[in-house]
Amino acid sequence: MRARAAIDLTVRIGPLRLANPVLTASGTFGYGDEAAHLVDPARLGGVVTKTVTLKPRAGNPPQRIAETAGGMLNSIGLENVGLERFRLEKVPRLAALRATIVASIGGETPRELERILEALGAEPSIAGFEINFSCPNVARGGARYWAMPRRLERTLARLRPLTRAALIAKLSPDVTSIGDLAIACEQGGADAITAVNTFVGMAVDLARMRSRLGRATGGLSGPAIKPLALARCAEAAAAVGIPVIGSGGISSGRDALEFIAVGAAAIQVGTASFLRSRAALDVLDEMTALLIARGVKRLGEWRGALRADAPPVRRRASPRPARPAAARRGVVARVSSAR
Amino acid sequence: MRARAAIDLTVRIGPLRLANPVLTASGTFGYGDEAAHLVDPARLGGVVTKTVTLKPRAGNPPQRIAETAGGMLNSIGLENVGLERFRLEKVPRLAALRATIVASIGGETPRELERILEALGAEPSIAGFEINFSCPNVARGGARYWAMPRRLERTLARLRPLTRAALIAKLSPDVTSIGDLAIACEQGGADAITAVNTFVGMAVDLARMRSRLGRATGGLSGPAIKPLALARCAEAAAAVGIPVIGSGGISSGRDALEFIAVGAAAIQVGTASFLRSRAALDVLDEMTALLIARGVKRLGEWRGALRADAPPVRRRASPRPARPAAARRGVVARVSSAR
Amino acid sequence: MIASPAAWRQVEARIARHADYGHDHRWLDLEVPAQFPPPAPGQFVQLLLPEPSPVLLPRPMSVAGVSSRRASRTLGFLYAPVGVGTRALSALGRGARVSALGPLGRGFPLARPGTPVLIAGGRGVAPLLFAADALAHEGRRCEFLFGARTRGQLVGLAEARARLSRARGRLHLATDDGSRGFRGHVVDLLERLAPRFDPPLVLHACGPHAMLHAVSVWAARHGAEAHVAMESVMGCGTGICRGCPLPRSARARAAFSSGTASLYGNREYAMCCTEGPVFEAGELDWERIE
Amino acid sequence: MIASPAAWRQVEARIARHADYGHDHRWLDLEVPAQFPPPAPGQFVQLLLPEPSPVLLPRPMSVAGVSSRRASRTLGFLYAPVGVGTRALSALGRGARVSALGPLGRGFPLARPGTPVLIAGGRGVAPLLFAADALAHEGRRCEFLFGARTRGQLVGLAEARARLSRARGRLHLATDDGSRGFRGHVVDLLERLAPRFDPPLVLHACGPHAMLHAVSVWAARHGAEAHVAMESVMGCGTGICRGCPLPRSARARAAFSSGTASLYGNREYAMCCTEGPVFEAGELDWERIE
Ligand SMILES: Cc1cc2nc3c(=O)[nH]c(=O)nc-3n(C[C@H](O)[C@H](O)[C@H](O)COP(=O)(O)OP(=O)(O)OC[C@H]3O[C@@H](n4cnc5c(N)ncnc54)[C@H](O)[C@@H]3O)c2cc1C
Ligand SMILES: Cc1cc2nc3c(=O)[nH]c(=O)nc-3n(C[C@H](O)[C@H](O)[C@H](O)COP(=O)(O)OP(=O)(O)OC[C@H]3O[C@@H](n4cnc5c(N)ncnc54)[C@H](O)[C@@H]3O)c2cc1C
Ligand SMILES: Cc1cc2nc3c(=O)[nH]c(=O)nc-3n(C[C@H](O)[C@H](O)[C@H](O)COP(=O)(O)O)c2cc1C
Ligand SMILES: Cc1cc2nc3c(=O)[nH]c(=O)nc-3n(C[C@H](O)[C@H](O)[C@H](O)COP(=O)(O)O)c2cc1C
Ligand code: FES
Ligand code: FES
Repeated sequence: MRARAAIDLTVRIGPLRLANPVLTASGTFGYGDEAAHLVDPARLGGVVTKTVTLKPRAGNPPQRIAETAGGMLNSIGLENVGLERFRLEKVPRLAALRATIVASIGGETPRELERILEALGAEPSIAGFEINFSCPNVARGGARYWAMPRRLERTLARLRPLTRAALIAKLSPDVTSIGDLAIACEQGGADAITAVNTFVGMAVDLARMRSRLGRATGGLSGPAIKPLALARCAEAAAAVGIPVIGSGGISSGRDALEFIAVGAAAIQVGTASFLRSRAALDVLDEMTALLIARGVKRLGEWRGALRADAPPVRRRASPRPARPAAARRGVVARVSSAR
Repeated sequence: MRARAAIDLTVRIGPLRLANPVLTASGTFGYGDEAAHLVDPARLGGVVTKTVTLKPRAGNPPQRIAETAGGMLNSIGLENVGLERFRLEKVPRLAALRATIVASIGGETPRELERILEALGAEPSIAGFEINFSCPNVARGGARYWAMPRRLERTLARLRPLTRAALIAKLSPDVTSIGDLAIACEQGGADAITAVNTFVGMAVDLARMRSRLGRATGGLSGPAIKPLALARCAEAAAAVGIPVIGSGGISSGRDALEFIAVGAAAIQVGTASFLRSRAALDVLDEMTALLIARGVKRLGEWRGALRADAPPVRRRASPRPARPAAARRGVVARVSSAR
Repeated sequence: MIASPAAWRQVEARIARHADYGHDHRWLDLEVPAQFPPPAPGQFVQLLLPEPSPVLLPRPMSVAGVSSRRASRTLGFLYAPVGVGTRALSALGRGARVSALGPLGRGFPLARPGTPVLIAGGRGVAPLLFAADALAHEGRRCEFLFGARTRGQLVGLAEARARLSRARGRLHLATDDGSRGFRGHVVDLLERLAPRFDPPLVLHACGPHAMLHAVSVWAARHGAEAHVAMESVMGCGTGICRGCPLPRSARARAAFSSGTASLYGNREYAMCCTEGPVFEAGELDWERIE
Repeated sequence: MIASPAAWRQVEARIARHADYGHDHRWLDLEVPAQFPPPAPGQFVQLLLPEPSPVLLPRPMSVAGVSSRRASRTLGFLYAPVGVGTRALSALGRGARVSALGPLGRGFPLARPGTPVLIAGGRGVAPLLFAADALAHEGRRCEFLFGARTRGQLVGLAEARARLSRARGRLHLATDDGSRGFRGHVVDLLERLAPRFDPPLVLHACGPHAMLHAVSVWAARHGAEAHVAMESVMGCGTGICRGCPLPRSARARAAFSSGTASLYGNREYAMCCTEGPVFEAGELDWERIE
């Protein structure tokens, strides 16, 4: 605790001010209270709750998990209690955590998302909404459906008036240009981007000659995807002026610093919490100690600080001023043409 | 050898007939002769040579390799001897191998590819050309440039008349819909698709605060990407009538069978050859033994045989008849809407 | 027997003993700090291998015995090295450290009134040895049916016999090939012995899926209560990831109360890690479980 | 000394000895079948850990000694467990198997006429011990300069002394802090000793990059020949993956012949694994190497 006094770790996400850049990733930390006896959610930058949908969802048939080299496939299928129960039962408990709560919400159509925000948008205990535009495990309203810049932009423009809380768009990595989608979200009014959700993957059970999951495909998370998530996070951060929250394979303070070095404003700890309940806190503590050891006084000094002599990652001042979209597109073009 | 007599492993790729479905992946087996004292290339289904470009390329600055969890990033940057030297020096040696040679070719523009095929298209020792539409490590003419269905279709249509050898389009996984790109290639006249090349990734050297590679990004290969490659291979195979050649993290006979079960007609062994020089032969032998143990008489029985009760992967007869493009699009739509 | 979900801890455990247990099985004694809550029979622990590890996720293991001293507790496990993770575990020597998360899930409801009949198949014997210990501790004796394909697969039979005699449990053996005890399936043995046991019978079973299914059918037919320890591939082990669903029976779906804590599952699926791993057999849809 | 590229083999090697070697270093003896061609000093082997392994790629290691018997050969390695792979290697015991690919690359051109001056920094001593053995075998003696920051970092000094006395090499020590031998850098020691050595001098060096750079500068200034053992992150180790480039000097670029086998690199870059790891110092662009 004393250590952290020596450094300013705060992060701004639209109207939100996070005490530090370490959040839990949606679907990997429940509704914040399940592991609260081991991880005080109030010490974290924020808790992103399991994606909630308009109606309750029972989730996909078993198996829902298959381990692969350095990663895990999941096919949970957005099992959740649904909006009503979330509001009546979970929200009061979230309030009691005294933590910064970001509610993840999902929908099969823009209208469904609107209805959720109409119900929750003014909840004082919810500091922000992360919109799950990127679930690989649902038949409708999943990552493929939302991988269209115009759809994202229009949807966010409809959601924007419904809440004063932060609006965060969580994107899928399974797209040709995450920069283009991030720009669309920014133009639609998102306060931040989360990059990235899981990658679509498959695993085969040769003995039974079928998928090792109850569905044909699942979403890959964990250390295996870290290098991929890092590249997509860097691309998104280079494309937009709003903050980007990194997600994908982060399990140590060093991992967190890598994401922040390539431009992330904050990061999320996901699968790592299944291995070590305290993973998010450990990431925070290790990250803080490393920053202090390097004499960093403000997290902003680290953000985007990756040396520019290895083109094309640009050194960048932080916090960045909002730039006109055209200028930003120029940046994207540079980054992508260099791939 | 005797074992293989008991089973028909042949695969048709356009005008080509491969003795078996195991090829080496471009860039991981040189020009076929480097390891010939340990791996007789003639025993393999084919050897795909290192991508050759119009001009020689020195490749990217060091470091070019960074290991990550279950995978490796490379930033080779298409180092190669260039068309002239390839034709004068490598082609005669390739001929001497008595193997099925697929020459990988790359270009920054359609015109460059044309010029290469004009020079090599009639070489009797080259049985096929794999067009690298998917290198993540070059500033121009890389994966991002080629991730456009119309550009692919038109380019292939220009290349098609230049050779009677098989034309194989190698695609990047870093796209929103590999099915759409595969369809474009098929319509442009490709005889097959290779799915997939490496995934764009990054790794950070925190001590020096810069990329662990000489460039900002590299391409991820190895076991870490297997589940992702498998999903993309399945999607491509469901989208087109031409054969799909699977690539990505294959290092055992079981891996090969997984790719073939989801619809691949053949597979490539890449990174695994860096670990075990004989990897491709070992994959072939293990795969063959497993098929025989299961009483399979023809490789075609296995292809696409993944059980259909885990939707949305379809059971499919093999070899599949060419279907009109419209019908095929229907399939793609089904597969992608189910994601 | 319903553990409070928040009772679990995660600790660094030390390998105090790691020995062969016959027929390719291993016995593992893990020393954990006393702050690790005492597990109940049927509960499990998520074991995470030390870095660098060849696998990512922790592996669930039933507790097969517990002994407590002042500042520490020793948890016993009986396992088969079947895959990458368990084989890597089996290579660790005395003194090595693994992370232990637990105790997890709901154990066997041993307090149910009636004669406890413990039915073990193969390595399923692990949590039932622990259950017999616990019953003995309460001054109750049990009928212990232990079945396997063949004599060699009655894993750790000598040890089981010793522990059961201390626990005053009566051991009944069955092998499919008759190489030891009753010739036939352990559920056939149950069919034969049941009339001699004091009703009502409360069955507690652990073993291969087919055996548990047979136990469940037998119990339904005879109106006996049956509690079965299930398995599922797991992620977190704590109800958070929603990764370990088991389909509920029509009866359980109908009885499902919307007030059930979400940690335990939904109308369609129970979570193996929180609502189980021990289930009342009639709560599950056996046709849809593999 | 240019190994034919096709001379390498891949074999399962057995760990015959694995011992501490002081200052956090380890000595590894690997027994390989006799079909594994005899390595030359400066050549290396790609060591692949057994499955399940926490790392993917093989790790390059210089051969530090060779002894041959009838049906087998023993290769010695001296290494530091610095990361995941080498630490996992260090945990393997006698009898364990690793895959060995080699011998790889070009070794030290020990046949060059002149006085061989071997210059080792820290664990760079490994291939030079082997070089001293080989010179002795040819009836030639060498001057052996061994430097480190401090006494403790003269890795395996006692063993080096013993082997050098057998090889009739003259050992000269340097430590930055003067805790053993000459106080100062090993290249300063070279500067001081060189006038006493029989010209022409042929330097063979292995050690940290800064030391090799200093050796290369010294050699250029004194018109001496210098051969340095370089390192690079590697993939294949055989010239196939093009993953281990070292930038050539302007001189080497100008002299580059387009007839050079492509396995060895191109005008811009040499491949460390095939054209090296031992390079004539003037062939590399030291400003662009880290
Ligand atoms: C609540 C619970 C208690 C258990 N108790 C014991 C015990 O006391 N002793 C014991 O030997 N084993 C027990 N298991 C099974 C044990 O967890 C698996 O054998 C282990 O996870 C396999 O890991 P692996 O890395 O060795 O195998 P992998 O390489 O992961 O897989 C090998 C095979 O095991 C299957 N498998 C993987 N995970 C599980 C799993 N969680 N459950 C069942 N099969 C799985 C895979 O599908 C595959 O067929 C228990 C499982 C659960 C869920
Ligand atoms: C030709 C050659 C000969 C070598 N001979 C020896 C030897 O005799 N004894 C010895 O102790 N080491 C030797 N090395 C270095 C040894 O290969 C590395 O220390 C080893 O690969 C590190 O692997 P790791 O998994 O332990 O470390 P990692 O976890 O992979 O990395 C730890 C650190 O080592 C660095 N590193 C990784 N690979 C290499 C590499 N190939 N070369 C240099 N640094 C690397 C990383 O950048 C990182 O900073 C040699 C390297 C080469 C190229
Ligand atoms: C079991 C599981 C469930 C998940 N559920 C959700 C979810 O409900 N909503 C969401 O936006 N992301 C979900 N994710 C994605 C994670 O939030 C995270 O973005 C992803 O796993 C990558 O990060 P990681 O590698 O650190 O886990 C889930 C991931 C896992 C593994
Ligand atoms: C070092 C290296 C070099 C490669 N060079 C090429 C190349 O020149 N052309 C190409 O099409 N693919 C190239 N690839 C991609 C491989 O052919 C293969 O598609 C990819 O690595 C995925 O398969 P794997 O996981 O089996 O390696 C290269 C891959 C590696 C690792
Ligand atoms: S294993 Fe995570 S919910 Fe059961
Ligand atoms: S390591 Fe592959 S070319 Fe040198």
